[in-house]
Amino acid sequence: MLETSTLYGLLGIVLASLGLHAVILQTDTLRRVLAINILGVGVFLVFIATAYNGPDAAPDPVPHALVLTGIVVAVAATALALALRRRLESSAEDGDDE
Amino acid sequence: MIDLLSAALIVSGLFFYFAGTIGLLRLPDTLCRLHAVTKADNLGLGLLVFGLVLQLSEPLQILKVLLIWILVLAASAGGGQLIARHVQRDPGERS
Amino acid sequence: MSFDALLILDVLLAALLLMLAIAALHSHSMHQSIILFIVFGLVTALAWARLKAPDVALAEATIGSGVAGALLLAALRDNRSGSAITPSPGRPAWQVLSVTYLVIGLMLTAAWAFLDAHANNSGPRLGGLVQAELANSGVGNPVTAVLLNFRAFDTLLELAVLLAALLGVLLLGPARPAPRPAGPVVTQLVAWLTPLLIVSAGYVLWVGAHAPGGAFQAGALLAAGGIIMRLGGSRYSGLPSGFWMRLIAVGGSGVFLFVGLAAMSGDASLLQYPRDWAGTLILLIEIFATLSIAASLVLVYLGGRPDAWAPDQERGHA
Amino acid sequence: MSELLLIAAMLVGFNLALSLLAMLRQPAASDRMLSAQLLGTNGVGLMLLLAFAQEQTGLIDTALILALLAAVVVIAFTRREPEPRHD
Repeated sequence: MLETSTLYGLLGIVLASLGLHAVILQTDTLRRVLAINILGVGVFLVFIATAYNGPDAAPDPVPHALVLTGIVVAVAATALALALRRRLESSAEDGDDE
Repeated sequence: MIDLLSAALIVSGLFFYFAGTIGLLRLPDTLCRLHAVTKADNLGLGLLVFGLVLQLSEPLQILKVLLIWILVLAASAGGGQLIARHVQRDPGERS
Repeated sequence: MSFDALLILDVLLAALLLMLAIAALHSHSMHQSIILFIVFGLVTALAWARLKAPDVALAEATIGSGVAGALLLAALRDNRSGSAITPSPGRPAWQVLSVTYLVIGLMLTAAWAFLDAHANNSGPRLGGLVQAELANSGVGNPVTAVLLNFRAFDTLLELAVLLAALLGVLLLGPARPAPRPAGPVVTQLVAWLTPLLIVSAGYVLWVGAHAPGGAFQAGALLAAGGIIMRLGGSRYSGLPSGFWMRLIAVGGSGVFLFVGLAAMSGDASLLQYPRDWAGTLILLIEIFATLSIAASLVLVYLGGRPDAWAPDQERGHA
Repeated sequence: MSELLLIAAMLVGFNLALSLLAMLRQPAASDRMLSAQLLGTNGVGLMLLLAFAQEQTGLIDTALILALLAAVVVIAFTRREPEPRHD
Protein backbone atom coordinates (compact mmCIF):
# COMPACT_ATOMS: atom_id res chain seq x y z
CA MET A 1 0.00 0.00 0.00
CA LEU A 2 1.39 3.34 -1.02
CA GLU A 3 1.75 5.75 1.88
CA THR A 4 1.36 9.51 1.68
CA SER A 5 4.82 10.19 3.09
CA THR A 6 6.52 7.68 0.76
CA LEU A 7 4.75 9.18 -2.25
CA TYR A 8 5.77 12.75 -1.46
CA GLY A 9 9.27 11.74 -0.42
CA LEU A 10 9.94 9.95 -3.69
CA LEU A 11 8.32 12.83 -5.60
CA GLY A 12 10.74 15.18 -3.83
CA ILE A 13 13.70 13.09 -4.94
CA VAL A 14 12.48 13.06 -8.55
CA LEU A 15 11.86 16.83 -8.51
CA ALA A 16 15.30 17.49 -7.03
CA SER A 17 16.87 15.35 -9.76
CA LEU A 18 14.93 17.15 -12.49
CA GLY A 19 16.10 20.45 -11.03
CA LEU A 20 19.72 19.32 -10.78
CA HIS A 21 19.65 18.03 -14.35
CA ALA A 22 18.36 21.36 -15.63
CA VAL A 23 20.78 23.43 -13.51
CA ILE A 24 23.69 21.65 -15.15
CA LEU A 25 22.43 21.35 -18.70
CA GLN A 26 20.31 24.44 -19.40
CA THR A 27 22.13 27.40 -20.94
CA ASP A 28 19.75 30.26 -20.17
CA THR A 29 20.68 31.79 -16.79
CA LEU A 30 17.09 32.66 -15.86
CA ARG A 31 16.01 29.09 -16.42
CA ARG A 32 18.88 27.84 -14.32
CA VAL A 33 17.77 30.04 -11.43
CA LEU A 34 14.29 28.57 -11.85
CA ALA A 35 15.79 25.07 -11.85
CA ILE A 36 17.59 25.74 -8.54
CA ASN A 37 14.27 26.73 -7.03
CA ILE A 38 12.65 23.49 -8.21
CA LEU A 39 15.62 21.53 -6.84
CA GLY A 40 15.02 23.25 -3.51
CA VAL A 41 11.33 22.39 -3.43
CA GLY A 42 12.28 18.74 -4.08
CA VAL A 43 14.61 18.72 -1.08
CA PHE A 44 11.97 20.41 1.09
CA LEU A 45 9.45 17.75 0.08
CA VAL A 46 11.77 15.00 1.35
CA PHE A 47 12.12 16.83 4.68
CA ILE A 48 8.40 17.41 5.17
CA ALA A 49 7.59 13.85 4.08
CA THR A 50 9.83 12.47 6.83
CA ALA A 51 8.11 14.77 9.34
CA TYR A 52 4.68 13.40 8.45
CA ASN A 53 3.37 10.95 11.07
CA GLY A 54 0.12 9.85 9.46
CA PRO A 55 -3.28 11.52 9.18
CA ASP A 56 -4.11 11.41 12.90
CA ALA A 57 -0.82 12.25 14.63
CA ALA A 58 0.87 15.66 14.86
CA PRO A 59 3.84 15.99 12.49
CA ASP A 60 7.39 16.69 13.71
CA PRO A 61 7.82 20.49 13.87
CA VAL A 62 11.63 20.54 13.56
CA PRO A 63 11.82 19.76 9.80
CA HIS A 64 8.99 22.27 9.28
CA ALA A 65 11.12 24.99 10.88
CA LEU A 66 14.14 23.90 8.81
CA VAL A 67 12.14 24.12 5.59
CA LEU A 68 10.76 27.53 6.52
CA THR A 69 14.34 28.73 6.94
CA GLY A 70 15.20 27.06 3.64
CA ILE A 71 12.43 28.84 1.74
CA VAL A 72 13.67 32.24 2.91
CA VAL A 73 17.29 31.42 2.12
CA ALA A 74 16.22 30.17 -1.33
CA VAL A 75 14.47 33.42 -2.14
CA ALA A 76 17.46 35.43 -0.90
CA ALA A 77 19.77 33.38 -3.14
CA THR A 78 17.37 33.77 -6.06
CA ALA A 79 17.34 37.54 -5.64
CA LEU A 80 21.14 37.70 -5.53
CA ALA A 81 21.46 35.43 -8.57
CA LEU A 82 19.01 37.56 -10.56
CA ALA A 83 20.87 40.75 -9.61
CA LEU A 84 24.16 39.17 -10.73
CA ARG A 85 22.51 38.12 -13.98
CA ARG A 86 21.27 41.65 -14.58
CA ARG A 87 24.73 43.04 -13.96
CA LEU A 88 26.22 40.44 -16.28
CA GLU A 89 23.87 41.44 -19.07
CA SER A 90 24.39 45.17 -18.66
CA SER A 91 28.18 44.75 -18.73
CA ALA A 92 27.90 42.51 -21.80
CA GLU A 93 25.94 45.35 -23.40
CA ASP A 94 28.28 48.20 -22.42
CA GLY A 95 31.51 46.41 -23.18
CA ASP A 96 34.33 47.09 -20.75
CA ASP A 97 33.60 50.70 -19.88
CA GLU A 98 32.48 49.89 -16.34
CA MET B 1 -31.12 19.65 7.45
CA ILE B 2 -28.22 22.10 7.52
CA ASP B 3 -25.86 19.29 6.55
CA LEU B 4 -28.03 18.46 3.57
CA LEU B 5 -28.16 22.08 2.41
CA SER B 6 -24.39 22.38 2.90
CA ALA B 7 -23.78 19.23 0.85
CA ALA B 8 -26.08 20.44 -1.92
CA LEU B 9 -24.24 23.77 -2.09
CA ILE B 10 -20.83 22.06 -2.22
CA VAL B 11 -21.93 19.70 -4.97
CA SER B 12 -23.34 22.54 -7.07
CA GLY B 13 -20.12 24.47 -6.46
CA LEU B 14 -18.15 21.55 -7.90
CA PHE B 15 -20.46 21.52 -10.91
CA PHE B 16 -19.63 25.13 -11.73
CA TYR B 17 -15.91 24.50 -11.22
CA PHE B 18 -16.05 21.82 -13.89
CA ALA B 19 -18.20 24.04 -16.12
CA GLY B 20 -15.49 26.72 -15.96
CA THR B 21 -12.73 24.30 -16.89
CA ILE B 22 -14.72 22.84 -19.75
CA GLY B 23 -15.28 26.39 -20.96
CA LEU B 24 -11.52 26.94 -20.89
CA LEU B 25 -10.95 23.75 -22.85
CA ARG B 26 -13.72 24.06 -25.43
CA LEU B 27 -14.54 27.71 -26.18
CA PRO B 28 -13.07 29.15 -29.38
CA ASP B 29 -11.38 32.45 -28.45
CA THR B 30 -9.73 34.17 -25.50
CA LEU B 31 -12.53 36.61 -24.72
CA CYS B 32 -15.17 33.83 -24.68
CA ARG B 33 -12.94 31.80 -22.41
CA LEU B 34 -12.40 34.81 -20.17
CA HIS B 35 -16.16 35.14 -19.84
CA ALA B 36 -16.63 31.46 -18.97
CA VAL B 37 -13.78 31.26 -16.50
CA THR B 38 -14.43 34.44 -14.54
CA LYS B 39 -18.18 33.78 -14.19
CA ALA B 40 -18.48 30.02 -13.69
CA ASP B 41 -15.48 29.64 -11.42
CA ASN B 42 -16.39 32.43 -9.06
CA LEU B 43 -19.91 31.10 -8.79
CA GLY B 44 -18.42 27.68 -8.07
CA LEU B 45 -16.19 29.04 -5.31
CA GLY B 46 -19.09 31.10 -3.95
CA LEU B 47 -21.36 28.07 -3.63
CA LEU B 48 -18.52 26.09 -2.07
CA VAL B 49 -17.85 28.89 0.43
CA PHE B 50 -21.51 29.16 1.44
CA GLY B 51 -21.74 25.38 1.77
CA LEU B 52 -18.71 25.37 4.09
CA VAL B 53 -19.82 28.45 6.08
CA LEU B 54 -22.95 26.54 7.15
CA GLN B 55 -20.68 24.17 9.06
CA LEU B 56 -18.96 26.91 11.05
CA SER B 57 -20.07 28.47 14.29
CA GLU B 58 -17.28 30.93 15.16
CA PRO B 59 -18.00 34.42 13.79
CA LEU B 60 -14.32 35.15 13.03
CA GLN B 61 -13.97 31.99 10.94
CA ILE B 62 -17.21 32.75 9.06
CA LEU B 63 -15.96 36.23 8.34
CA LYS B 64 -12.63 34.92 7.03
CA VAL B 65 -14.22 32.34 4.75
CA LEU B 66 -16.61 34.92 3.30
CA LEU B 67 -13.71 37.35 2.86
CA ILE B 68 -11.94 34.73 0.75
CA TRP B 69 -14.80 34.73 -1.73
CA ILE B 70 -15.00 38.53 -1.87
CA LEU B 71 -11.24 38.74 -2.46
CA VAL B 72 -11.32 36.21 -5.27
CA LEU B 73 -14.29 38.02 -6.83
CA ALA B 74 -12.47 41.34 -6.77
CA ALA B 75 -9.22 39.83 -8.03
CA SER B 76 -10.98 38.11 -10.87
CA ALA B 77 -12.99 41.23 -11.81
CA GLY B 78 -9.79 43.27 -11.96
CA GLY B 79 -7.85 40.45 -13.56
CA GLY B 80 -10.53 39.93 -16.20
CA GLN B 81 -10.29 43.62 -17.15
CA LEU B 82 -6.51 43.55 -17.33
CA ILE B 83 -6.34 40.35 -19.36
CA ALA B 84 -9.02 41.61 -21.78
CA ARG B 85 -6.97 44.78 -22.23
CA HIS B 86 -3.87 42.68 -22.81
CA VAL B 87 -5.73 40.83 -25.58
CA GLN B 88 -6.86 44.10 -27.16
CA ARG B 89 -3.44 45.69 -27.02
CA ASP B 90 -1.72 43.00 -29.02
CA PRO B 91 -4.25 40.75 -30.72
CA GLY B 92 -1.41 39.10 -32.61
CA GLU B 93 0.10 37.73 -29.38
CA ARG B 94 3.63 36.63 -29.14
CA SER B 95 3.83 33.19 -27.69
CA MET C 1 -13.36 4.88 1.11
CA SER C 2 -12.40 8.18 2.67
CA PHE C 3 -8.75 7.18 2.76
CA ASP C 4 -8.83 6.31 -0.92
CA ALA C 5 -10.14 9.72 -1.96
CA LEU C 6 -7.22 11.41 -0.21
CA LEU C 7 -4.73 9.00 -1.72
CA ILE C 8 -6.09 9.75 -5.19
CA LEU C 9 -5.75 13.44 -4.40
CA ASP C 10 -2.13 12.86 -3.36
CA VAL C 11 -1.37 11.02 -6.57
CA LEU C 12 -3.04 13.80 -8.57
CA LEU C 13 -1.05 16.50 -6.79
CA ALA C 14 2.17 14.54 -7.29
CA ALA C 15 1.45 14.11 -11.01
CA LEU C 16 0.60 17.81 -11.29
CA LEU C 17 3.86 18.81 -9.61
CA LEU C 18 5.88 16.57 -11.93
CA MET C 19 4.13 17.89 -15.03
CA LEU C 20 4.53 21.48 -13.89
CA ALA C 21 8.22 21.04 -13.09
CA ILE C 22 9.01 19.41 -16.42
CA ALA C 23 6.97 21.97 -18.35
CA ALA C 24 8.52 24.89 -16.43
CA LEU C 25 12.04 23.61 -17.02
CA HIS C 26 11.65 22.80 -20.69
CA SER C 27 8.95 25.09 -22.11
CA HIS C 28 9.97 27.17 -25.13
CA SER C 29 8.84 30.50 -23.77
CA MET C 30 10.41 31.86 -20.61
CA HIS C 31 7.20 33.75 -19.79
CA GLN C 32 5.31 30.45 -19.85
CA SER C 33 7.99 28.89 -17.66
CA ILE C 34 7.63 31.55 -15.00
CA ILE C 35 3.83 31.34 -14.95
CA LEU C 36 4.17 27.56 -14.63
CA PHE C 37 6.63 28.05 -11.77
CA ILE C 38 4.15 30.28 -9.93
CA VAL C 39 1.43 27.65 -10.40
CA PHE C 40 3.98 25.05 -9.23
CA GLY C 41 4.30 27.07 -6.01
CA LEU C 42 0.53 27.05 -5.59
CA VAL C 43 0.32 23.26 -5.99
CA THR C 44 3.31 22.83 -3.65
CA ALA C 45 1.39 24.82 -1.03
CA LEU C 46 -1.46 22.32 -1.44
CA ALA C 47 1.00 19.45 -0.97
CA TRP C 48 2.27 21.07 2.26
CA ALA C 49 -1.35 21.34 3.38
CA ARG C 50 -1.80 17.60 2.71
CA LEU C 51 1.34 16.81 4.73
CA LYS C 52 -0.04 18.81 7.67
CA ALA C 53 2.55 21.55 7.39
CA PRO C 54 0.36 24.69 7.36
CA ASP C 55 3.23 26.99 8.38
CA VAL C 56 5.22 25.83 5.38
CA ALA C 57 2.14 26.12 3.13
CA LEU C 58 1.76 29.74 4.18
CA ALA C 59 5.46 30.45 3.57
CA GLU C 60 5.42 28.68 0.20
CA ALA C 61 2.37 30.66 -0.96
CA THR C 62 3.80 34.03 0.11
CA ILE C 63 7.55 33.62 -0.43
CA GLY C 64 8.19 30.61 -2.66
CA SER C 65 5.43 31.36 -5.12
CA GLY C 66 4.54 35.03 -4.59
CA VAL C 67 7.80 36.91 -4.02
CA ALA C 68 10.01 34.52 -6.03
CA GLY C 69 7.50 34.66 -8.92
CA ALA C 70 7.49 38.46 -8.87
CA LEU C 71 11.33 38.48 -8.82
CA LEU C 72 11.49 36.18 -11.85
CA LEU C 73 8.87 38.19 -13.78
CA ALA C 74 10.85 41.36 -13.10
CA ALA C 75 14.04 39.62 -14.26
CA LEU C 76 12.30 38.58 -17.48
CA ARG C 77 11.83 42.27 -18.20
CA ASP C 78 15.63 42.72 -18.10
CA ASN C 79 15.85 40.48 -21.13
CA ARG C 80 13.82 42.77 -23.36
CA SER C 81 15.44 46.06 -22.45
CA GLY C 82 18.94 44.64 -22.08
CA SER C 83 21.13 42.92 -24.57
CA ALA C 84 19.55 40.22 -26.64
CA ILE C 85 20.43 36.87 -25.20
CA THR C 86 22.35 34.98 -27.77
CA PRO C 87 20.54 31.72 -28.43
CA SER C 88 23.36 29.48 -27.36
CA PRO C 89 23.81 26.18 -29.15
CA GLY C 90 22.74 23.10 -27.24
CA ARG C 91 25.22 21.09 -25.22
CA PRO C 92 27.13 18.34 -26.95
CA ALA C 93 25.48 14.92 -26.77
CA TRP C 94 28.14 13.37 -24.55
CA GLN C 95 27.58 16.01 -21.90
CA VAL C 96 23.80 15.59 -21.99
CA LEU C 97 24.09 11.82 -21.79
CA SER C 98 26.66 11.65 -19.01
CA VAL C 99 24.88 14.24 -16.86
CA THR C 100 21.56 12.46 -17.41
CA TYR C 101 22.97 9.10 -16.35
CA LEU C 102 24.74 10.64 -13.39
CA VAL C 103 21.59 12.37 -12.19
CA ILE C 104 19.51 9.20 -12.66
CA GLY C 105 22.10 7.28 -10.64
CA LEU C 106 21.98 9.90 -7.89
CA MET C 107 18.19 9.84 -7.94
CA LEU C 108 18.05 6.05 -7.55
CA THR C 109 20.58 6.12 -4.73
CA ALA C 110 18.64 8.84 -2.93
CA ALA C 111 15.37 6.94 -3.44
CA TRP C 112 16.95 3.76 -2.04
CA ALA C 113 18.33 5.66 0.94
CA PHE C 114 14.97 7.31 1.57
CA LEU C 115 13.00 4.06 1.39
CA ASP C 116 15.54 2.33 3.61
CA ALA C 117 15.41 5.08 6.22
CA HIS C 118 11.65 5.08 5.98
CA ALA C 119 11.39 1.33 6.51
CA ASN C 120 13.64 1.38 9.60
CA ASN C 121 11.93 4.37 11.11
CA SER C 122 13.68 4.14 14.45
CA GLY C 123 16.16 7.00 14.55
CA PRO C 124 15.97 9.65 17.24
CA ARG C 125 13.26 12.24 16.73
CA LEU C 126 13.32 15.78 18.08
CA GLY C 127 9.57 16.21 17.72
CA GLY C 128 8.78 14.66 21.12
CA LEU C 129 11.31 16.92 22.81
CA VAL C 130 9.72 20.00 21.22
CA GLN C 131 6.25 18.99 22.40
CA ALA C 132 7.57 18.35 25.91
CA GLU C 133 9.31 21.73 26.14
CA LEU C 134 6.62 23.73 24.32
CA ALA C 135 5.10 25.03 27.55
CA ASN C 136 8.43 26.71 28.43
CA SER C 137 8.90 28.39 25.08
CA GLY C 138 6.52 31.33 25.52
CA VAL C 139 4.50 30.48 22.38
CA GLY C 140 1.97 27.78 21.51
CA ASN C 141 2.90 27.08 17.88
CA PRO C 142 5.66 24.43 17.88
CA VAL C 143 7.19 25.70 14.62
CA THR C 144 7.48 29.24 15.98
CA ALA C 145 8.93 27.78 19.20
CA VAL C 146 11.65 25.98 17.23
CA LEU C 147 12.39 29.00 15.03
CA LEU C 148 12.51 31.69 17.70
CA ASN C 149 13.40 29.88 20.88
CA PHE C 150 14.90 26.39 20.65
CA ARG C 151 16.88 27.05 17.47
CA ALA C 152 16.88 30.84 17.59
CA PHE C 153 20.55 30.93 16.62
CA ASP C 154 19.71 29.43 13.20
CA THR C 155 17.02 32.02 12.64
CA LEU C 156 19.38 34.84 13.60
CA LEU C 157 21.87 33.58 11.03
CA GLU C 158 19.06 33.25 8.49
CA LEU C 159 18.28 36.94 8.92
CA ALA C 160 21.99 37.57 8.45
CA VAL C 161 21.91 35.59 5.18
CA LEU C 162 19.00 37.70 3.99
CA LEU C 163 20.91 40.86 4.95
CA ALA C 164 24.00 39.61 3.13
CA ALA C 165 21.97 38.91 -0.01
CA LEU C 166 20.45 42.39 0.26
CA LEU C 167 23.90 43.99 0.53
CA GLY C 168 25.03 41.96 -2.46
CA VAL C 169 22.12 43.15 -4.57
CA LEU C 170 22.65 46.76 -3.48
CA LEU C 171 26.35 46.62 -4.37
CA LEU C 172 25.67 45.36 -7.86
CA GLY C 173 24.26 48.61 -9.15
CA PRO C 174 21.28 50.95 -9.28
CA ALA C 175 17.66 49.80 -9.12
CA ARG C 176 15.62 49.11 -12.22
CA PRO C 177 13.76 52.18 -13.49
CA ALA C 178 10.24 52.44 -12.08
CA PRO C 179 7.40 51.30 -14.33
CA ARG C 180 5.33 54.11 -15.76
CA PRO C 181 2.14 55.10 -13.91
CA ALA C 182 -0.55 52.47 -14.21
CA GLY C 183 -4.05 52.70 -15.64
CA PRO C 184 -7.18 53.07 -13.49
CA VAL C 185 -7.81 49.34 -13.00
CA VAL C 186 -4.37 48.62 -11.59
CA THR C 187 -4.41 51.81 -9.52
CA GLN C 188 -7.72 50.79 -7.95
CA LEU C 189 -6.60 47.22 -7.32
CA VAL C 190 -3.40 48.45 -5.68
CA ALA C 191 -5.32 51.00 -3.63
CA TRP C 192 -7.55 48.44 -1.92
CA LEU C 193 -5.14 45.52 -1.97
CA THR C 194 -2.24 47.27 -0.18
CA PRO C 195 -4.14 48.02 3.05
CA LEU C 196 -5.53 44.48 3.05
CA LEU C 197 -2.01 43.07 2.69
CA ILE C 198 -0.77 45.22 5.57
CA VAL C 199 -3.67 44.16 7.82
CA SER C 200 -3.22 40.48 6.98
CA ALA C 201 0.54 40.77 7.61
CA GLY C 202 -0.29 42.05 11.09
CA TYR C 203 -2.76 39.22 11.58
CA VAL C 204 -0.34 36.52 10.40
CA LEU C 205 2.40 37.90 12.68
CA TRP C 206 0.08 37.92 15.70
CA VAL C 207 -1.50 34.55 15.03
CA GLY C 208 1.96 32.97 14.59
CA ALA C 209 2.36 32.71 18.36
CA HIS C 210 -0.25 29.96 18.65
CA ALA C 211 -1.26 28.96 15.11
CA PRO C 212 0.37 28.76 11.65
CA GLY C 213 2.01 32.06 10.77
CA GLY C 214 4.95 34.16 11.91
CA ALA C 215 7.49 36.77 10.96
CA PHE C 216 8.59 35.35 7.61
CA GLN C 217 5.11 34.96 6.19
CA ALA C 218 4.09 38.36 7.54
CA GLY C 219 7.20 40.01 6.12
CA ALA C 220 6.55 38.49 2.71
CA LEU C 221 2.95 39.76 2.75
CA LEU C 222 4.15 43.29 3.56
CA ALA C 223 6.71 42.94 0.79
CA ALA C 224 3.94 41.91 -1.62
CA GLY C 225 2.28 45.22 -0.75
CA GLY C 226 5.48 47.09 -1.61
CA ILE C 227 5.89 45.15 -4.84
CA ILE C 228 2.41 45.96 -6.12
CA MET C 229 2.84 49.61 -5.15
CA ARG C 230 5.95 49.58 -7.32
CA LEU C 231 4.03 47.90 -10.14
CA GLY C 232 1.33 50.53 -9.75
CA GLY C 233 3.94 53.16 -10.56
CA SER C 234 5.01 54.26 -7.07
CA ARG C 235 8.65 55.23 -7.18
CA TYR C 236 9.64 54.29 -3.66
CA SER C 237 7.27 51.35 -3.12
CA GLY C 238 6.24 52.71 0.24
CA LEU C 239 9.81 52.52 1.57
CA PRO C 240 11.10 55.34 3.75
CA SER C 241 14.23 57.13 2.60
CA GLY C 242 17.89 57.14 3.54
CA PHE C 243 18.67 56.59 7.19
CA TRP C 244 15.32 55.09 8.18
CA MET C 245 15.36 52.56 5.37
CA ARG C 246 18.81 51.35 6.39
CA LEU C 247 17.74 51.19 10.01
CA ILE C 248 14.72 49.03 9.13
CA ALA C 249 16.80 46.73 6.92
CA VAL C 250 19.25 45.91 9.73
CA GLY C 251 16.65 46.20 12.52
CA GLY C 252 15.62 42.56 12.42
CA SER C 253 19.04 41.03 12.96
CA GLY C 254 20.03 43.95 15.20
CA VAL C 255 17.19 43.60 17.69
CA PHE C 256 17.52 39.80 17.58
CA LEU C 257 21.22 39.98 18.41
CA PHE C 258 20.65 42.64 21.08
CA VAL C 259 18.00 40.53 22.83
CA GLY C 260 20.23 37.47 22.54
CA LEU C 261 23.19 39.29 24.08
CA ALA C 262 21.03 40.91 26.76
CA ALA C 263 19.89 37.42 27.79
CA MET C 264 23.55 36.67 28.59
CA SER C 265 23.67 39.31 31.32
CA GLY C 266 22.24 36.77 33.75
CA ASP C 267 23.59 33.26 33.99
CA ALA C 268 22.00 32.31 30.70
CA SER C 269 23.84 31.73 27.43
CA LEU C 270 23.31 33.53 24.13
CA LEU C 271 19.63 33.70 23.12
CA GLN C 272 18.48 31.85 26.21
CA TYR C 273 15.52 34.03 27.18
CA PRO C 274 14.23 34.24 30.76
CA ARG C 275 11.24 31.94 30.87
CA ASP C 276 8.61 34.47 31.94
CA TRP C 277 9.70 36.96 29.32
CA ALA C 278 10.03 34.56 26.42
CA GLY C 279 6.64 35.30 24.82
CA THR C 280 7.16 39.09 24.93
CA LEU C 281 10.76 38.93 23.69
CA ILE C 282 9.77 36.62 20.82
CA LEU C 283 7.02 39.03 19.77
CA LEU C 284 9.46 41.96 19.96
CA ILE C 285 12.01 40.13 17.79
CA GLU C 286 9.32 39.06 15.35
CA ILE C 287 7.96 42.59 14.86
CA PHE C 288 11.39 43.92 13.89
CA ALA C 289 12.16 40.81 11.86
CA THR C 290 8.91 41.26 9.90
CA LEU C 291 9.76 44.87 9.02
CA SER C 292 13.33 43.90 8.10
CA ILE C 293 12.26 40.98 5.93
CA ALA C 294 9.64 43.11 4.17
CA ALA C 295 12.10 45.95 3.48
CA SER C 296 14.80 43.54 2.28
CA LEU C 297 12.46 41.70 -0.07
CA VAL C 298 11.14 44.93 -1.59
CA LEU C 299 14.69 46.26 -1.99
CA VAL C 300 15.89 43.12 -3.75
CA TYR C 301 12.78 43.28 -5.94
CA LEU C 302 13.86 46.75 -7.04
CA GLY C 303 16.99 44.98 -8.27
CA GLY C 304 19.64 47.30 -6.85
CA ARG C 305 20.29 50.55 -5.02
CA PRO C 306 17.21 52.84 -5.20
CA ASP C 307 17.77 56.61 -5.23
CA ALA C 308 16.14 56.72 -1.82
CA TRP C 309 18.97 54.61 -0.38
CA ALA C 310 21.28 57.60 -0.47
CA PRO C 311 21.40 59.85 2.62
CA ASP C 312 18.58 62.38 2.62
CA GLN C 313 20.72 65.40 1.86
CA GLU C 314 22.23 63.79 -1.24
CA ARG C 315 18.90 63.00 -2.78
CA GLY C 316 18.24 66.62 -3.70
CA HIS C 317 21.32 66.77 -5.93
CA ALA C 318 20.91 63.42 -7.64
CA MET D 1 -20.10 14.88 5.83
CA SER D 2 -16.33 14.44 5.92
CA GLU D 3 -16.64 11.73 3.25
CA LEU D 4 -18.28 14.29 0.98
CA LEU D 5 -15.54 16.84 1.72
CA LEU D 6 -12.82 14.34 0.85
CA ILE D 7 -14.46 13.35 -2.40
CA ALA D 8 -15.06 17.03 -3.19
CA ALA D 9 -11.36 17.72 -2.56
CA MET D 10 -10.42 14.89 -4.91
CA LEU D 11 -12.73 16.22 -7.62
CA VAL D 12 -11.30 19.73 -7.33
CA GLY D 13 -7.90 18.06 -7.69
CA PHE D 14 -9.09 16.52 -10.94
CA ASN D 15 -10.35 19.86 -12.08
CA LEU D 16 -6.97 21.40 -11.25
CA ALA D 17 -5.27 18.81 -13.45
CA LEU D 18 -7.72 19.50 -16.29
CA SER D 19 -7.10 23.25 -16.04
CA LEU D 20 -3.37 22.62 -16.25
CA LEU D 21 -3.83 20.58 -19.41
CA ALA D 22 -5.90 23.44 -20.84
CA MET D 23 -3.10 25.82 -19.90
CA LEU D 24 -0.37 23.79 -21.55
CA ARG D 25 -2.40 23.73 -24.77
CA GLN D 26 -2.65 27.53 -24.98
CA PRO D 27 0.15 29.24 -26.83
CA ALA D 28 -0.97 32.85 -26.18
CA ALA D 29 0.25 34.81 -23.14
CA SER D 30 -3.17 36.10 -22.13
CA ASP D 31 -4.66 32.60 -22.18
CA ARG D 32 -1.87 31.45 -19.92
CA MET D 33 -2.67 34.20 -17.43
CA LEU D 34 -6.34 33.28 -17.63
CA SER D 35 -5.60 29.62 -16.95
CA ALA D 36 -3.35 30.63 -14.07
CA GLN D 37 -6.24 32.60 -12.62
CA LEU D 38 -8.49 29.55 -12.95
CA LEU D 39 -5.86 27.41 -11.25
CA GLY D 40 -5.73 30.00 -8.48
CA THR D 41 -9.50 29.84 -7.85
CA ASN D 42 -9.32 26.05 -7.85
CA GLY D 43 -6.36 26.09 -5.50
CA VAL D 44 -8.16 28.37 -3.03
CA GLY D 45 -11.20 26.07 -3.13
CA LEU D 46 -9.08 22.97 -2.60
CA MET D 47 -7.20 24.58 0.29
CA LEU D 48 -10.53 25.44 1.94
CA LEU D 49 -11.85 21.90 1.44
CA LEU D 50 -8.66 20.50 2.98
CA ALA D 51 -9.04 22.88 5.94
CA PHE D 52 -12.45 21.38 6.66
CA ALA D 53 -11.70 17.78 5.68
CA GLN D 54 -8.51 17.59 7.80
CA GLU D 55 -9.99 19.83 10.50
CA GLN D 56 -7.02 22.19 10.41
CA THR D 57 -8.42 25.68 10.83
CA GLY D 58 -4.99 27.15 10.13
CA LEU D 59 -5.48 26.24 6.49
CA ILE D 60 -8.39 28.71 6.29
CA ASP D 61 -5.79 31.46 6.83
CA THR D 62 -3.65 29.92 4.12
CA ALA D 63 -6.62 29.94 1.72
CA LEU D 64 -7.22 33.59 2.59
CA ILE D 65 -3.59 34.46 1.85
CA LEU D 66 -3.73 32.51 -1.42
CA ALA D 67 -6.79 34.55 -2.42
CA LEU D 68 -4.92 37.79 -1.64
CA LEU D 69 -1.88 36.66 -3.60
CA ALA D 70 -4.06 35.72 -6.58
CA ALA D 71 -4.83 39.42 -6.88
CA VAL D 72 -1.15 40.35 -6.46
CA VAL D 73 -0.09 37.88 -9.13
CA VAL D 74 -2.68 39.19 -11.59
CA ILE D 75 -1.10 42.65 -11.30
CA ALA D 76 2.41 41.21 -11.65
CA PHE D 77 1.40 39.27 -14.78
CA THR D 78 -0.16 42.11 -16.66
CA ARG D 79 2.30 44.90 -15.80
CA ARG D 80 5.45 43.84 -17.52
CA GLU D 81 6.08 46.26 -20.35
CA PRO D 82 9.57 47.77 -20.23
CA GLU D 83 9.98 51.35 -19.16
CA PRO D 84 10.81 53.55 -22.15
CA ARG D 85 12.18 56.65 -20.42
CA HIS D 86 15.00 56.70 -17.91
CA ASP D 87 14.81 58.78 -14.79
